[in-house]
Amino acid sequence: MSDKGAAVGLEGVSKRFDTRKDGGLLALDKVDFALRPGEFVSIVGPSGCGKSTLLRIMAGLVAPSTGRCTRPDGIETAFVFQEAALLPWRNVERNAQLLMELEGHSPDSYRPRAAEALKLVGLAGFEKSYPHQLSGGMRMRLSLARALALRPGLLLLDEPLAAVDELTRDVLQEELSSLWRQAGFTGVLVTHNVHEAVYLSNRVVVMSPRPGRILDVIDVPFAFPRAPELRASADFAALTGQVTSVLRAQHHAQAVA
Amino acid sequence: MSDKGAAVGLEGVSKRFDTRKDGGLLALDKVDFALRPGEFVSIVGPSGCGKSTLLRIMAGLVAPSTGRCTRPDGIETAFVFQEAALLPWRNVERNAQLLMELEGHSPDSYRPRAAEALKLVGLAGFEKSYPHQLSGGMRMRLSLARALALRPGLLLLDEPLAAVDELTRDVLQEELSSLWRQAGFTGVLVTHNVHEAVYLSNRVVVMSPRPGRILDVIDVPFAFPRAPELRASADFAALTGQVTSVLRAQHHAQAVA
Amino acid sequence: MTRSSSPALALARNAAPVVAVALLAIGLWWLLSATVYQGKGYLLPSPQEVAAATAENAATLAGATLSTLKEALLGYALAIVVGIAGAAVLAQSRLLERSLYPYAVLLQTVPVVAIAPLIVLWFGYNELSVVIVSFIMSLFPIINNTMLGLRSTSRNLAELFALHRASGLVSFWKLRLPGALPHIFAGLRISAGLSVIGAIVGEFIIGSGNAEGGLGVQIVFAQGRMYTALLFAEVIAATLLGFLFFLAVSAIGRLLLRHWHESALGS
Amino acid sequence: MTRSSSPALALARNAAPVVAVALLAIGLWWLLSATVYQGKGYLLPSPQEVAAATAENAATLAGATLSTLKEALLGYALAIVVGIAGAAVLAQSRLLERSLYPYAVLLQTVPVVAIAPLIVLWFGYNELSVVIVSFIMSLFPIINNTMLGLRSTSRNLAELFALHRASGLVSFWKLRLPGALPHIFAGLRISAGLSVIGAIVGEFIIGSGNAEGGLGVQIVFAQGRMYTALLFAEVIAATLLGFLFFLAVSAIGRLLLRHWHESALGS
Amino acid sequence: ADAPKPVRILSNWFAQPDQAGYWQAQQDRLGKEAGIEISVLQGGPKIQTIPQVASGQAEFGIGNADDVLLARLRGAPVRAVFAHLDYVPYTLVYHADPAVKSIADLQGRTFAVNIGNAYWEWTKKQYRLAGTREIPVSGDLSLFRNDPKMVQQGYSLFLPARMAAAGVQVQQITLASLGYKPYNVLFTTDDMIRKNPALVKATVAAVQKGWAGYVRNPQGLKPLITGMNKQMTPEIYDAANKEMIETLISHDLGRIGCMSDARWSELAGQLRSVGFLPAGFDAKQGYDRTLVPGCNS
Ligand SMILES: Nc1ncnc2c1ncn2[C@@H]1O[C@H](COP(=O)(O)OP(=O)(O)OP(=O)(O)O)[C@@H](O)[C@H]1O
Ligand SMILES: Nc1ncnc2c1ncn2[C@@H]1O[C@H](COP(=O)(O)OP(=O)(O)OP(=O)(O)O)[C@@H](O)[C@H]1O
Ligand SMILES: Cc1ncc(C[n+]2csc(CCO)c2C)c(N)n1
Ligand SMILES: [Mg+2]
Ligand SMILES: [Mg+2]
Repeated sequence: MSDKGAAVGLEGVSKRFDTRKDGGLLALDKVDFALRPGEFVSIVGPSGCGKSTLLRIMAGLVAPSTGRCTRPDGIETAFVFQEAALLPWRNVERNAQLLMELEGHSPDSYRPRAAEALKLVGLAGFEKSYPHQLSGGMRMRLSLARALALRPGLLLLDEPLAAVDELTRDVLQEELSSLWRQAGFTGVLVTHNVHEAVYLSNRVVVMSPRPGRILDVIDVPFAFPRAPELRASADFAALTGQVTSVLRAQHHAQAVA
Repeated sequence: MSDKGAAVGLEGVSKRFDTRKDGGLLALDKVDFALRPGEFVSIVGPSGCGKSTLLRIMAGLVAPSTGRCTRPDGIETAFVFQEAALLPWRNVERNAQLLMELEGHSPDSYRPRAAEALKLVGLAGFEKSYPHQLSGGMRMRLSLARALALRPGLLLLDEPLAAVDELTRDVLQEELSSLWRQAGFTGVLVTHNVHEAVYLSNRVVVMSPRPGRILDVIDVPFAFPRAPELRASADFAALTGQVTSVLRAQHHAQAVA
Repeated sequence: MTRSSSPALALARNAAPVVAVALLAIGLWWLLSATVYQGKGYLLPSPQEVAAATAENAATLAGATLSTLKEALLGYALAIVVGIAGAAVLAQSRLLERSLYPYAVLLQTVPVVAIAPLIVLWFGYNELSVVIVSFIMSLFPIINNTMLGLRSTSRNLAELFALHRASGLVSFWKLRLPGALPHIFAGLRISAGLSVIGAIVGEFIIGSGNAEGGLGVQIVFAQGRMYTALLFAEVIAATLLGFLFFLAVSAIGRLLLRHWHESALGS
Repeated sequence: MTRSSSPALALARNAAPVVAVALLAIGLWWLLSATVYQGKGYLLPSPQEVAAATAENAATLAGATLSTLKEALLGYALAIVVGIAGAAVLAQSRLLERSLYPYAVLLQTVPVVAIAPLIVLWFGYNELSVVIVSFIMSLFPIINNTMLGLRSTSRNLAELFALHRASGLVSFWKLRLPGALPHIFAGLRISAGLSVIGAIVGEFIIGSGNAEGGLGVQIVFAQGRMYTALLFAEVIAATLLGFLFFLAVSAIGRLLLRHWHESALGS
Repeated sequence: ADAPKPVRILSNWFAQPDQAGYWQAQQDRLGKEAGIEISVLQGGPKIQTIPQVASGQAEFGIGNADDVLLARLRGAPVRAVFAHLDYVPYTLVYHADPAVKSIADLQGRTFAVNIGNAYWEWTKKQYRLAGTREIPVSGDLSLFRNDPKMVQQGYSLFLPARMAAAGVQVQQITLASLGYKPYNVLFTTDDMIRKNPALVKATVAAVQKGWAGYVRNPQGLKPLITGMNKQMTPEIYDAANKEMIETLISHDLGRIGCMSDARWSELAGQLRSVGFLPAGFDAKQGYDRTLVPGCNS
């Protein structure tokens, strides 16, 4: 774990959204968690449980209703939103350069880095296309490329691979993991794919249905780099099973309630 | 297989998009396929291979560049787009009613059906929320509920479950399958999840990377209703393995090229 | 993001900055009238003089304002109906749009004063002509913004409606029109003031027949009497009239858009 | 969706419907002037009479058009710069907007005719005052639409920029401004005609010293002599001027938006 | 008996003394016996009475003789039938200045005038004022007050009195003293004269009575006019009456409205001299002097 990665602390974080129902909607309920510098953590949990909201709070985009989020000053953060969030008036290449441009990098440095990132996610050849000319999966990959090209200290990923096929997904997982090992950023990945969560992470956070609480934090002991074959191992299956069973217990509890 | 379901025929369908590159971009290349009335077919293939485009052609939203698509007249079609495509100015409930409204159903009939569909996808309690107040997965589920509530003759689903967690996904798969068995619509599902494709379908269509061609059409022999335990069976694993290997062969071929 | 505890409080908070600037402006005006324009009330009367003139001519002023209000409101209403309906028709097809939209543009580029005799000829020597001038002045911003709005429908949603064989009319009511509302209201805001200006210009052209006449007529009277303080009172009345329309239309827009459009969701 | 083989061809295809309607309109005009208005050229001159008047006064007409073009262009350019910059400043904060935006509205609601003396007093009896009137008339649609555009930035994108600590200026240039362009161009289209009207109204008020003057002055001359055919020629010139601005601004808008915005992507 | 036939007279300005006879005819219903009911419509700053009357918006209009001739040139079939004022009381007003002895001394100043109007083009040419600066006149007088060197066009009936009331000392040179004297007229269309001469005659007779009545008792209209036109304060009204009755209206009350060929032809000559009328233009097509009772005796 490198010292480039940022440490983020969540202390008693709750988030209540104003809605017209009285009391509003409690999306997150007293979340405590400390992200260690350079680690890779995945968050899994049912749809609507507050994962995206939690990432937004970590990024400092949303203030918690109660509790607090501590982040080191001046840390470069990249966020791959659940929706691709591209600039429709920029072509693929210029979209991929955006974050570096915003962070004040020079064209000489950001041009090759953007090109490299595009190649990584399989968008070479589409540099001059506009977002509306891409498929859904291509748009998400562009969004991922844009974040990766920045080489941030903190990378927040909100289901970045949900819209791509399994094979591409496998390839991108490998790329992501190897980038992480090289660059040493702190990574937080929201995913619905428990295998992906376990394969990529130091720890997996399992959240409850709304209002989102942390049910369990599961350490993943496998050393890095991890070989693709790890996924077929019994140990791996045991761990994913553990995550799933925590998820499932709560799910049933809710279904009954 | 019921006679409610529509038959759709694709004959030598190609689609070329105008781009500023000369010749444009060939998205689909001579696709031949006949959808039998009342069957459920899944389409798998790499990101950007033309799956969404193919669905659009089946829906009659886009004309093929060459070849033709034959559809019965007057068939009610519902399309769950890859992006949720909700009306931002309507609340959840009114969004769920939209398609029935458009098809001229009466409020008395569409109100309870929309409510039922919302319950099915786990959005009960959010009737009065607006789309911007939902999570990404909730938006996709709303989009799905909207389509299911219509009880169409042809249901086209573009990665409807990509944004939801695995458990919710399992539940929704069961719901979808049982609806299909009851209502007898013709279903086409684009998915990146091979297990999902096999579990739900009569046949699985595997497509090549761009330009999209049909590599193989794999029959799934298991009888309906299928029990969730089927997924753990060796036969099931063999079939998913077959689909994956067709996908993978082509993927590698491309990676080498 | 916190909610205000009461609507009255919210109103007060919203109005405070405007009122502050207004007081500042009046202060500045007073300062100017007391220094540079000291003794030149015929150029820039002081706020006190304007207030006095308002009080002295309150009845006439009120009557004139009411009469201009009526004309401008009719012209504005007509422009709203014709503008939105016209844009709706034009947006039905590129061909229609290409052939007719340019003429909507031309309509607003014609200097109305120059074609005044024709307007009077066609609509009569009466208030209707004033309404027509107000209508012509306020039409184009509404048409133009509505057309932009109708053409900005998201592609996905348009496809959804096409799939369900929604007729042009249904698409219009359930998709294109609501989606265009933010643009339409921007157009309505622009036209609010123009409709009042149009009514005043119309009164210049038509006069007042045998009636007392609206603000346009009273403005000419005040000018002839070199009663600049009254002139200012009348100009302020006209300005506030336009502003009133603007506020009304903005409030309605916010009400309709508050649930979903970025521009009205609050920062 | 097919591409035209050449830009010239595309232009021809785009222009065809407009030209068709123009011919139709001229035909109708001729018919009217030859029937209902037969012998009433002082009300509605025939196309031939207008053509003759144009030919007879070609030099004056050209000079006047050029002079109005200059004034309107300056007023328009000023309105574009001030309007966009002003909206940008106002959109920086809700407080600023709440305090100042209403005054931008008021500015457009003031009947210019009534405050003309002050304009003349401050800017002199010269072309500058004409430019100022044109500026005042064309300002508000630009401010208003730009503000709507700047406020319609998608929430996701705004968050993305906030995350990367993009300064207000950077967000403005790289996010809010490009996102607002469709709205801004709608405003510019509205103001195109208004700027010409403004210049003409300005000339009505300020004149031209003793030079030949622009179209506003020539319109007054023609009206004074009841030379309706020439008046029509002048009104047509003014209208076409506004239309020219409109076309230019529309073309630029289409060029900038063609890659990405629904309204310009083609149907 | 039939209901009286309505006759509309479109005025060129808000109600004021120079239209007094018409208002008088309306107020006293002077056409009643002849079976007509006269109503006057107030004008305003942008009213163009000639096209409105030519197109039938009113049966009669009030205007200036020079405008009638110019309208004829452009084919508008309007014709003056009654000249209520001997000349349009145009005047040029300037801040009191003993150094100004004649119009030549105003050379080079800024003139607020009806730019392009015949009277101004003629004055410019006649008195070689080409070097002056001209600006369009509007209803606004504040810039004149503010600029001691400005010359302001107005009506001699009102403007000097108004300035005096505001404490501004002015002097004036009337257009009539310079030699430009178009009649102030009532006009109608050729058609009306041809098809309905009785109605025209009745109207002319009624308004002649109106004018006579007004001259006899100028105060009688004061409430009506000052009530309709807020510009017309009682003091201005009184001052205007005096000048009008002394200099602009025939002292022989039976001959009010009469016109002479010589005056029309002089006017046409002046308009020709500035190129407003072509050489062959016959002034006779602009008026019909046979309709006013008492003019040929
Ligand atoms: N409007 C368009 N203009 C140009 N190219 C387009 C357009 N729409 C799609 N394409 C191209 O067509 C190809 C197929 O797109 P499509 O959306 O059908 O892919 P897909 O199989 O659905 O991919 P994904 O799994 O990522 O959603 C892509 O390469 C895309 O870039
Ligand atoms: N702006 C908002 N206003 C009101 N409620 C909101 C808002 N944003 C989110 N919510 C609510 O907060 C809850 C959590 O939303 P969030 O997007 O964090 O879920 P999520 O875990 O990311 O779900 P998914 O997996 O479906 O993306 C949801 O119930 C949602 O309805
Ligand atoms: C018939 C008539 N016309 C104009 C005026 C007022 N006035 C005299 S000169 C002038 C400038 C422009 O006409 C103005 C406004 C009037 N009192 N009566
Ligand atoms: Mg989410
Ligand atoms: Mg797709």
